[in-house]
Amino acid sequence: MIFRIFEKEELKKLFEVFVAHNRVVGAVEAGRDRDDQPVYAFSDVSDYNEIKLDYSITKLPAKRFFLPFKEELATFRIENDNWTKDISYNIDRPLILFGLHPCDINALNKLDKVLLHSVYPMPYYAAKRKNMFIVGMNCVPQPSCFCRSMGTDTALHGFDMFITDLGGRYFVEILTNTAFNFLRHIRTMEPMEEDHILYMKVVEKRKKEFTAQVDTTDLTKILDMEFQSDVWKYWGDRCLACGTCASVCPTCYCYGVEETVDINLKGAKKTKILHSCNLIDFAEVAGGHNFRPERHSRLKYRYYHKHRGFVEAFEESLCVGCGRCGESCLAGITVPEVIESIRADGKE
Amino acid sequence: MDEREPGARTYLGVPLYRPKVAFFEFTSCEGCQLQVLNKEDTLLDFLSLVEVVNFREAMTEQSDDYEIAFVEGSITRDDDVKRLKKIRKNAKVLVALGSCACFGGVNQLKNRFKDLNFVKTEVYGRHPIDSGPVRTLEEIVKVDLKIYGCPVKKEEVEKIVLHIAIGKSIVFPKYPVCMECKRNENICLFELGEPCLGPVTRAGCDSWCPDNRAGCWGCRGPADDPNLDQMKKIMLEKGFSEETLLDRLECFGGFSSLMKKGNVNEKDL
Amino acid sequence: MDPELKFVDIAAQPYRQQQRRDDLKSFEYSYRAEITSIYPLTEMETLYRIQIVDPEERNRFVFTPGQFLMLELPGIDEAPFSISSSASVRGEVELCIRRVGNLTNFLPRVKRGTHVGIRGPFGTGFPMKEMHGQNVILVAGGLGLVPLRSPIAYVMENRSHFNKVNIVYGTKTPSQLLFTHQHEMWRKDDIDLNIIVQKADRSWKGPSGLITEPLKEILTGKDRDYYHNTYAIVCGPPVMFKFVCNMLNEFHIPMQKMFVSLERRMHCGMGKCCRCNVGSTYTCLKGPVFDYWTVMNLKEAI
Amino acid sequence: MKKTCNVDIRRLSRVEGHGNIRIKIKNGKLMEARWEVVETPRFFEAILKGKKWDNAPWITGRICGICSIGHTLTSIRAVENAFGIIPDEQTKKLRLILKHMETLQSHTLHLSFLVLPDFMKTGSVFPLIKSHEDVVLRAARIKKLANDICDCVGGRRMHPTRTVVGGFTMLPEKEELRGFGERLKKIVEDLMLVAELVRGFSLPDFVRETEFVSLKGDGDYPFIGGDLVSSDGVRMREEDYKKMTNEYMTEQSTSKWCRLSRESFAVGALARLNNNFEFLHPAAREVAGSFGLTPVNHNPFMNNIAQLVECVHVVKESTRLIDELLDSELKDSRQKVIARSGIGVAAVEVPIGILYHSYEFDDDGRIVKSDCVIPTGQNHANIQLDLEGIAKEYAARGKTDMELELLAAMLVRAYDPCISCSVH
Ligand SMILES: Cc1cc2nc3c(=O)[nH]c(=O)nc-3n(C[C@H](O)[C@H](O)[C@H](O)COP(=O)(O)OP(=O)(O)OC[C@H]3O[C@@H](n4cnc5c(N)ncnc54)[C@H](O)[C@@H]3O)c2cc1C
Ligand code: SF4
Ligand code: SF4
Ligand code: SF4
Repeated sequence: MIFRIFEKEELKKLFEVFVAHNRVVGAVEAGRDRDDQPVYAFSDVSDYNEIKLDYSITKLPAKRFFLPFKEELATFRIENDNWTKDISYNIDRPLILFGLHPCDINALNKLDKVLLHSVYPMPYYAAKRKNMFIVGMNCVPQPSCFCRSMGTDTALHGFDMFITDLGGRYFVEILTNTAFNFLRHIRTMEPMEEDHILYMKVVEKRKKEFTAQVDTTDLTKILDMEFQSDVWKYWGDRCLACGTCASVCPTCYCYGVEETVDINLKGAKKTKILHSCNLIDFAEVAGGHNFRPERHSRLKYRYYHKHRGFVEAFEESLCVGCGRCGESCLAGITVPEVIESIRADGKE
Repeated sequence: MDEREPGARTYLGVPLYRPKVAFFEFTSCEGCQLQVLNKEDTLLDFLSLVEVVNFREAMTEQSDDYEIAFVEGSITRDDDVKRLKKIRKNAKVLVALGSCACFGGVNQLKNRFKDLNFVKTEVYGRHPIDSGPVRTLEEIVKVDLKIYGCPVKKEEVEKIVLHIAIGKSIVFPKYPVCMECKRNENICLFELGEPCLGPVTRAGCDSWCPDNRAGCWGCRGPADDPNLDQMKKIMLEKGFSEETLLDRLECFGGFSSLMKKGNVNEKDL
Repeated sequence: MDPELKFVDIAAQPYRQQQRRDDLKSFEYSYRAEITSIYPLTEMETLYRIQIVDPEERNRFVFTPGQFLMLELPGIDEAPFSISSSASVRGEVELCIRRVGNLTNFLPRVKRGTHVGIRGPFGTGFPMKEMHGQNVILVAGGLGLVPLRSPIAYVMENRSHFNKVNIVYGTKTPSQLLFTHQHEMWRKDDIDLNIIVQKADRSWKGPSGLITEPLKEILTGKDRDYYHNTYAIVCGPPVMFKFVCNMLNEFHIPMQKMFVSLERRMHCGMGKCCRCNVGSTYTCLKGPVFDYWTVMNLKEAI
Repeated sequence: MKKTCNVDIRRLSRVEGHGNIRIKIKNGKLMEARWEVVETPRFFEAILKGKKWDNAPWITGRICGICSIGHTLTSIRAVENAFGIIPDEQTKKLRLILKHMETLQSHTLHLSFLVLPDFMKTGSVFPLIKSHEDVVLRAARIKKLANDICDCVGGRRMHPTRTVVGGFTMLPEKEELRGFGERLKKIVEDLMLVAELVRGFSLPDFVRETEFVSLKGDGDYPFIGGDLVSSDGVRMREEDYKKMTNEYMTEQSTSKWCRLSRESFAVGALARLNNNFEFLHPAAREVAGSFGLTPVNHNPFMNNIAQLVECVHVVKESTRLIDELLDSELKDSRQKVIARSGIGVAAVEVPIGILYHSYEFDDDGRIVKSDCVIPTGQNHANIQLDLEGIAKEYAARGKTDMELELLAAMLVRAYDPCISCSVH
């Protein structure tokens, strides 16, 4: 891996190089909450001052840039009772994601496994992914982050460059040739021995700041053993079945498809709409049979898919421990608590 | 539904059904009817799908020969009952248009008083006035289809009419507004310190109110299997009173089957 | 040193028709196909013959019995259906579809000659080759006969490769029986066909009762050799295949030799939409055909 | 000459709400002329009882689907007046734009979709879609612009969502405003074409002297709050609205009626114009001039023209307001609401005329007493007297049933009555 060091003010220059020729997305302040704390969101940015480099965490992941909540899979032209199908992958220019935290980079890596590297790659995702340049950036752990337990607190790949704030200057890991070329537009230096030491210190310090934890030892088996556990019912009683957890999750990708006819009857659309396994009709089939009619069975399924099924298929869990779902859940259902309760029930 | 007029428009070779439709209103603000005229971009396409034979708010001609009756408003008087039954007899399909027709709408708020005479005297003094408790269409006749909302969303009305024309089934979202709200990338109102009924209200409005940073008042009624107990806990936890929750739950009448009726004595006010 | 990123246009890449699975563009690629015949079977079910329009594509379309495809009518809906015809006929399939919802109610209204889109074939099939030299019992309940029609066709076409072949077929009422016009043909091919209905009406001359009754008759009194060398294919509603498989199990037919086809909600057929997951297994990828051992190990399968 | 006439219109069409017209003429003598309101009451004043203040705008907006923005803004103003909240300039401007666009939307709906068929000799606008496509599309274009702006500023064209006590929950983007500014400039041309079309119609020349009540502008054409005036010289403060309306019950109507100096008075576009002509935008005044409309005009049919004039006025004014907003920095200025006991009154000019809401609150901000006086309610007595007048006049001239029926319907329609509103 190639490392470089650059001074604080160079970052602005780098940003300006990016923005002058490309579409850039970064974390901005979307509003303020009731306690006057900023609420962050990923959004198109053109002005360096708009970007919040020290953002805690965004409410929503950068999902809409790689898995839009609603996306047209195909459009049809209807003429003389016949049809022609047009397909567009809904992207026409590359995108720079500026300042993605390790959890969100890892989320993309996990999604890649299903959507890019499995038997049937999904072109709508691939088209966006192949046109994505990622500038990673280190974060300050939040009380709700349990990424360390999920092994996603650092990103090893899946970015073009990754920037760590060393106080006065930035330390950058360079993974791609494109990134290397970009960095030629600003002044960078070879890191010295003391930079490496400083880097290690920063990493060490950050490591200690993680507070939330999840014990994932043997989790797949415990989940299987506790399939009938009443603990699920406890959580099911609280769940609103509103789908918020899946919507804010950077790794949730389930969807439904809706076909619509244009009101002038001259066209039709096939639209993919992200769904959530907590919603009541997730497993409902024609005729009204519902394979998971109760809230708790759906909530349980979500944990099964993420922490058991995905592990079985890809040897890692489909959760990066970003804590977004727990933070956004109005009923206060958080991953660490659910998993802890299942584990505790098993011990009884 | 039968197919008519050979040579009429078709979709993928299947003839379109162009129903004769009529609009009627009872006790309401007539806003839902107006919504039907309110989407100018697609109005002409929309009108080409149906044959409007009765629309008092917009046309003078009247006819009893219609197949689909869109009925707005709630029922409060005996002559309303008679008129509604006649409409039911004439129509093949009776559609309840808007929350007043589906749930009683804001009108049914008067039902929360135990003594309805109090309501009359409050407004008209001793002047006699003919008015009973507010009832939904369904309490009087069979309703084939309900279009929720106060006001109804024109896109939804269009979709329903289009589906009738083509012969596609009509389905409403079963999940709550939060799902659409998140899709629209809003900051949750609870986060902003405002109450919201989104977690228990049926989606389909595309989170109309939260999109505008206004909390949901539940105008579309409950989602399938709403978790009201948890909703109450959340409201209290976030510092809102039970009264605030009640205000919203009872506002449009959609949740009334889940709550007890006639809960207010005028003396307590 | 160009600071402008190059746009990678997947859509402009050529479509590599040979390797569908490696080709990004195959995801939403549908074959344009024509409904060449519409044949009502019962009040609820209709048989559609569907032929891929392009001769070259027709040639390329191959499937194994048990697989399904996604059928789409633009603007109406797209849904999964089992292929219900012989796998040796290329580029033409028969689908037997029951009217239950949006698409399935619209389909009977279209005319012959209407074009539809088909994607697939998807999913696992029945391992017909493995069954060579063995006995086969095919058990169908209700609409379960639809996916069985393709293995039946295989058995008939390769009758010499199989020993004893039994079909046990049951429906609720006689009027629901499917493919009645073919029953005699199957029998003529030395296939033992048992039909049973739950509720007989006046016209019904055959037996009535549960499907497990004729099955038990078939299984009783056979030797060990028979049980060990018998494959079973079971399709029908979950309750039915649970009872049937339990019975087969009692007679020591190995669980790995029993095959069932599961049905779940599906939107992609490619292991993406997650709607078909059982526990956390994709029915569309690992299934719909599973051996019974796997089903036993799936949470929430039955 | 026919001297006996019988007009019996049940549920008059192309108006909001339910009203009947009955005229009987025997041997040239008027026996009966009645304007009956049969709308079912909804008891909003009772519904509000015991409800917290934040319910009021949300619920009372539902009094009327056509002027829901007007009701919401009036309700908000009444609450703010009671709690001593004074909106800042930005809020005022945004509310005014919203108000203007509701006026444009409502007037256009009335003129082009409800009134126009009378002059085109059709029963509705639907056949005109084929025969006069350009006319219908033009009206749709104007209405769409007004509605789009309402969607953006108020959150929704009907039953607005962004408007709350204390300000707005959300502000429009400058980019959006800029776009609307452009579209408003262009729409003037469409309005002029509508004016040209209307100039080709001959309005019935019926005149009956009456009193006109409206807000009085303080340098500008008034819409939200201010003093109340009448063309007979009465002037009063907003809080004293009851002395201006003097509601009373009558047996022929489920709506209350009003009077001031005479037996009846009129509110609405013509009343506003009669009382505030000098404050109209010059372009609007010019249009008025081209119809010979100057104050004080006593032909009720001229209300249609006054509406057209107002359309031009609100478009011009909104353009100016948008320009001003674009020159300033848009900032979130929603004020915190602290409830207190007291009475708040608000008078707002909605499309149909002057609208009053008044609420009395207890210490917790719960409504103890509320009162809404609807413009159409104020017009009912005037409509009745006009109807009598017109019947008498035409009885003498010997019109046919059909002619009189049409004329009577057109008269009522000219008031653009919002009947269900009046029986809220
Ligand atoms: C592998 C497989 C094979 C099948 N084979 C057949 C067959 O041969 N014949 C037959 O009649 N039916 C078959 N079905 C069931 C068939 O898919 C449904 O009847 C059909 O989806 C109903 O679609 P609809 O639009 O009419 O119903 P709606 O209820 O309107 O369905 C809307 C959407 O929901 C989904 N959906 C609803 N029900 C099901 C379901 N049971 N399975 C999967 N998706 C569903 C579909 O994506 C559909 O587009 C099969 C299902 C699966 C999974
Ligand atoms: S499940 Fe929750 S914690 Fe895990 S990745 Fe998704 S949102 Fe983050
Ligand atoms: S604002 Fe309302 S609808 Fe949106 S997420 Fe929050 S509670 Fe749900
Ligand atoms: S957000 Fe709630 S109140 Fe608003 S339109 Fe939707 S359902 Fe109705």
